[in-house]
Amino acid sequence: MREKLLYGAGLAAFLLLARNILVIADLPGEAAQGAIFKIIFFHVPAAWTAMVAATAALTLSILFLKTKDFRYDAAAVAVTEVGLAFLAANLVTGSIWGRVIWGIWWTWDVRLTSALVCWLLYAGYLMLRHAIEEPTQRATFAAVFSIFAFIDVPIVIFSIRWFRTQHPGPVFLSSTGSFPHDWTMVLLWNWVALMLLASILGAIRLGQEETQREIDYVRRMAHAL
Amino acid sequence: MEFARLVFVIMAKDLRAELRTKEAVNASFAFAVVILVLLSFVVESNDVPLPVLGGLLWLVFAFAGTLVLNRSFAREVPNDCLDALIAAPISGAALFLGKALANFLLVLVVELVALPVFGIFYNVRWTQQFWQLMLVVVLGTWGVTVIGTVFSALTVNIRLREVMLPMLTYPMLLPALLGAMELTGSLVTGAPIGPETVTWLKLLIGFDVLFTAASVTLVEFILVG
Amino acid sequence: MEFARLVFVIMAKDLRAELRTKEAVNASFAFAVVILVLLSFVVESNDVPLPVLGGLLWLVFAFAGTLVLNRSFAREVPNDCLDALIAAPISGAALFLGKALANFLLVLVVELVALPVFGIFYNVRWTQQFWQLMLVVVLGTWGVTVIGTVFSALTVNIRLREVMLPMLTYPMLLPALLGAMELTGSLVTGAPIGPETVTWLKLLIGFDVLFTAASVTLVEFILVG
Amino acid sequence: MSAVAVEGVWKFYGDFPALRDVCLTAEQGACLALIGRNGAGKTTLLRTIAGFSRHGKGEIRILGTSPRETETRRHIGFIGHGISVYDELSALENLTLYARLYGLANPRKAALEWLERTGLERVRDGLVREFSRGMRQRLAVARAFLHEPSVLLLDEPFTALDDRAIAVLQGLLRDGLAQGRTIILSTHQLREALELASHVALLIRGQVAFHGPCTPEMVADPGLVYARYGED
Amino acid sequence: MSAVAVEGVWKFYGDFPALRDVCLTAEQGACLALIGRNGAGKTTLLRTIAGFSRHGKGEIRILGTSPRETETRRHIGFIGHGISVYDELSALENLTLYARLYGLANPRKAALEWLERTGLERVRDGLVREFSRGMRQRLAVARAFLHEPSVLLLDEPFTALDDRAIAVLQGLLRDGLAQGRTIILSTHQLREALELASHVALLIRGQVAFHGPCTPEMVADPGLVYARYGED
Ligand code: HEM
Ligand SMILES: Nc1ncnc2c1ncn2[C@@H]1O[C@H](COP(=O)(O)OP(=O)(O)OP(=O)(O)O)[C@@H](O)[C@H]1O
Ligand SMILES: Nc1ncnc2c1ncn2[C@@H]1O[C@H](COP(=O)(O)OP(=O)(O)OP(=O)(O)O)[C@@H](O)[C@H]1O
Ligand SMILES: [Mg+2]
Ligand SMILES: [Mg+2]
Repeated sequence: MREKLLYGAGLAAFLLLARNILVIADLPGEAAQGAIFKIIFFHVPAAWTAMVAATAALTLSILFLKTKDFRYDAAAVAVTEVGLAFLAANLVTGSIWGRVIWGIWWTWDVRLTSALVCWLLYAGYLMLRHAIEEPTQRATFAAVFSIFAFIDVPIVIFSIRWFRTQHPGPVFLSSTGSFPHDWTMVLLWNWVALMLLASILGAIRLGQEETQREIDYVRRMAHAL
Repeated sequence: MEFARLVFVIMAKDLRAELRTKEAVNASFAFAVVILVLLSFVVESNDVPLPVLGGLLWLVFAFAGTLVLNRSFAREVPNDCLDALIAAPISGAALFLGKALANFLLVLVVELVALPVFGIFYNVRWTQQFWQLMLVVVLGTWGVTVIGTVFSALTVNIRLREVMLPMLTYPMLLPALLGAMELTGSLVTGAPIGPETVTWLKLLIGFDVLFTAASVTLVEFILVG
Repeated sequence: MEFARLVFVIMAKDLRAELRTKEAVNASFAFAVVILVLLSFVVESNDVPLPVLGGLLWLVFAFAGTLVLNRSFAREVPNDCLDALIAAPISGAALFLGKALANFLLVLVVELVALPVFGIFYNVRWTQQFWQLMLVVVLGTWGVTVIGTVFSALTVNIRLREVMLPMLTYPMLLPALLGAMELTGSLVTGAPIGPETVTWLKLLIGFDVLFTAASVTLVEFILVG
Repeated sequence: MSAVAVEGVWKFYGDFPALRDVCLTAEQGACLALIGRNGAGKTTLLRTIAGFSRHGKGEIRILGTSPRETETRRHIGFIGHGISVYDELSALENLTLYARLYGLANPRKAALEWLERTGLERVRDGLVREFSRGMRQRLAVARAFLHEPSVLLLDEPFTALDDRAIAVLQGLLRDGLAQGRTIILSTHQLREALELASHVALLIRGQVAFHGPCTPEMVADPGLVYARYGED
Repeated sequence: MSAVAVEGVWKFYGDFPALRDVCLTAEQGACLALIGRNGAGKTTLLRTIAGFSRHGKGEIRILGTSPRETETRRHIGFIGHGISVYDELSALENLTLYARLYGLANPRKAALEWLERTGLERVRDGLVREFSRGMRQRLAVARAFLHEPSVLLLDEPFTALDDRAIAVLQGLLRDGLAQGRTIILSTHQLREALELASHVALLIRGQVAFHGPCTPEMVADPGLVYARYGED
């Protein structure tokens, strides 16, 4: 059942993504920036997906601490890893875009820095997990760390509203936004596709984590007997 | 009452052990001076903008401070002292607050001695907005202390403590440091906190409140799970 | 021959203990990135002169490097392992060189991975004088390593190791760092080492030779008196 | 209600089962000697009972409650392989600190009394850093007894003690038993332990191989338990 | 020429005289049991003999030379309170490392042999971090014997060992003596030590109160030395 669901979702994501890419390729280039502008259709949804993943990680971590149920822990790892990948996609696309538009790969403004720091924090989460052997301790410490790490997410989101940055200001969901409506729809659809993709990746990772736990259990019992 | 008493007992113990030889504070201060000198090579020219110097100051505070903070729980390791603390009828929150307060005082002392030295080395008239600066120093230091202490607890028993700790701590500290840097940068120019900088102050206060609350709640999980 | 063999045995031991988990190098590398981010607050503006960036790079190397170096002799403390090393029929010089070489390799790896990251984040085209830069990196790193290792030995048994070590090490390192900073600063502009900068190269080489000789001679006194 | 009850406890280090389905009880006023070869799991068991280390399955109750309850902790005294005193504080400061943590009415008085009882009054102001190994162990004993715990968990408490200190510790334990305290101690110095023990438990590779009263013949020949219930 | 000769050695910690004019000798093939109460100075003396800690006045000769000569060090085996093995390496790696440091011809073979002799072959690839206290002590014993030293300085070597390991260690020491090695060991487990000892030295507050051959009556009643030459 779960397998079938995964395959179905995978197919849907693939089709949606293919359609979106065709639509995006068809759009005319933006007036000032030309074709490179189209990177926004991946840059922004990737960031949003990562933020959603971070929020999910926070929720799952709190749930783990409340219930001590290891399934939440496994889900938190899966979600964090996927979110990290999408945040990396955001960083890379942003860098490429910046290279073309600004002429530099990187600049230290609040948006870019906070996004990088966010990535570092969640990478730290994974390293912390690797450094702890005892499963209960690993899950607990990682959950606590994840809760702390979430502080950076609102800063990433609001940095362009709070502070003057070199990074473009808000263009969606704000009164000053100047994004054509149909383009917004394309972007939203692409977000749906990426979210779907993220969910599938997350489900696969979760499956792996759970299988790993079962294997561990069986191996332990084998040792004990 | 009982809670406050226990916090005080823990704080007194840490302060006593640390001040048994005043060298700890001396050395941390000397280290601050050394970093000041090192950084002076990077920002060589005499006409560095004042706001940048504010940033410099907090970099020094962060490096010198974490030196003190790292030892906070590490001190409990050699004779398995942490066992005895965990075995004692004292809540994780009291233990944490006691240690955090002791650290706060130590770091503050180092900073207050380093401030005039900084003023002399970099020709900064830092006394112009004395009380507002003190406010920022206290808020920033408390932020650094809370994070440093809680992460010291988090990493005390894991492999690779020495590397993991700074790697996890500094990114987490960035929002607080950033706020403190911006505020200090503008305060040393003589301008009081105004509508432009008050966002940073809010950020700083928010950071302190949020993380103190989170730490006090979560430290119990870290210490005994 | 026998001497070289013993040096190798010690080096292999330290490398093995350090690399037992690959995370050690990962974490040091992540720490290097974190410092890059931290320092970006100091040199905020985009138009920092290139020579200053060279200085910045060495600051990162110094901070990340000492993290590795601190552990060098500290690793011998927990089970009184230093006793057994001192008791073994191995000269202080061999012990020192073995440890220094292991440290050198570890620090070098971290640096070489951090270099490209530095290039991207600070928009530095560091490959222009690749081989000369490598020469400077190797010379500078060896200087940092020798001093770091010998001071790690010196402070291993005193109280307050963590604070004393950086406080003593950094000032001692200043000449080497200064030389490496100046050289790197001019190399990243694309200019090869010329009559103007060759003095710094001489300083660096002199520093390395002098301190290596001094350390090898004196380390016997430090370890056993 | 048993003072200490361990029911079906498992503890894994990675894949390695350090404790396998351990069931033990100690009634109030009993002294249980926990014996077993190197690596049998004595330390693991004592740390698990004290609540320092999380176990997998199973349940542990001390005085009817979980060992992690603050109120329960007040009644537990523990000596581990580490000695849990601060090198940078003096003997007196260490004990006063712990007396305060346990909320004793007169911390300094209690501390001085226990320094005296463990023969450390001469060095009460010496820093622990300067103590010999046996002096440290004596201090650890004082620390564990300080708050008059009703359950004592002692991991090799005789280590590093000289003949006189062993006699003192045995005296303390005997007094404690007389006052109704419960003691679980692990040791390889069987002779010293079995003289005190009312019960014996033998651990073999994480399993309880024997658990029963300590008989006079065991006291007479300490090797007997191993010989009879061990595997060789 | 005595294998170990200590002549008029003084050692101060600050103002405190931990060793006062200590004179001791141990001939080749002798086993000297160093006894004394907690804080008497046994550890200090052994560390001084091994050359770890600088003494004030006096002279120490091992096999006729200073303990700090590289050649002499090759012939000394030492077990201290710490165990001197690396937590992050496995048992086998630890021993191989030391075998290499001592320049043994076949390091791995020697390491395996000693793991076997100390009953650790089962856990030879386990990291020391995961060892129980007694397993660590066994490893320390293996490390000290590995290079077949002709002088063994052992500070409480029986600590944390179970009955079987104690028997093994006693066997090793007995074999060593038969092969002409010299042994100085300190311990509070007098029974185990005196069975082996050819000589006994009693330290009281840093001074040698008694130094002489170990008589059968001492073996029969281990407390005798304290009772006869001690101060109480
Ligand atoms: C590595 C560099 C960059 C990073 C890390 C980065 C990061 C982000 C993130 C995290 C978001 C989504 C946050 C949100 O909308 O709430 C975002 C949105 C956006 N980015 Fe970037 N970005 C980078 C470079 C660029 C560049 C070079 C451009 C264009 C010149 C750009 C244009 C945009 C735009 C237009 C948005 C949507 C803003 C909105 O309406 O919210 N970004 N970026
Ligand atoms: N680092 C030090 N600083 C100051 N005094 C010390 C130091 N180390 C030991 N001492 C003192 O020297 C004396 C002898 O100590 P030592 O460790 O040699 O005793 P010991 O005979 O080994 O005792 P034990 O049987 O308890 O191990 C003790 O009184 C101790 O307090
Ligand atoms: N941190 C750890 N990681 C992995 N295995 C461990 C760890 N600690 C202990 N073990 C293993 O668990 C088993 C039990 O260890 P434990 O320390 O409880 O033994 P013990 O009975 O106290 O032995 P001893 O008498 O030597 O002190 C041993 O086989 C040991 O190797
Ligand atoms: Mg044990
Ligand atoms: Mg001793």
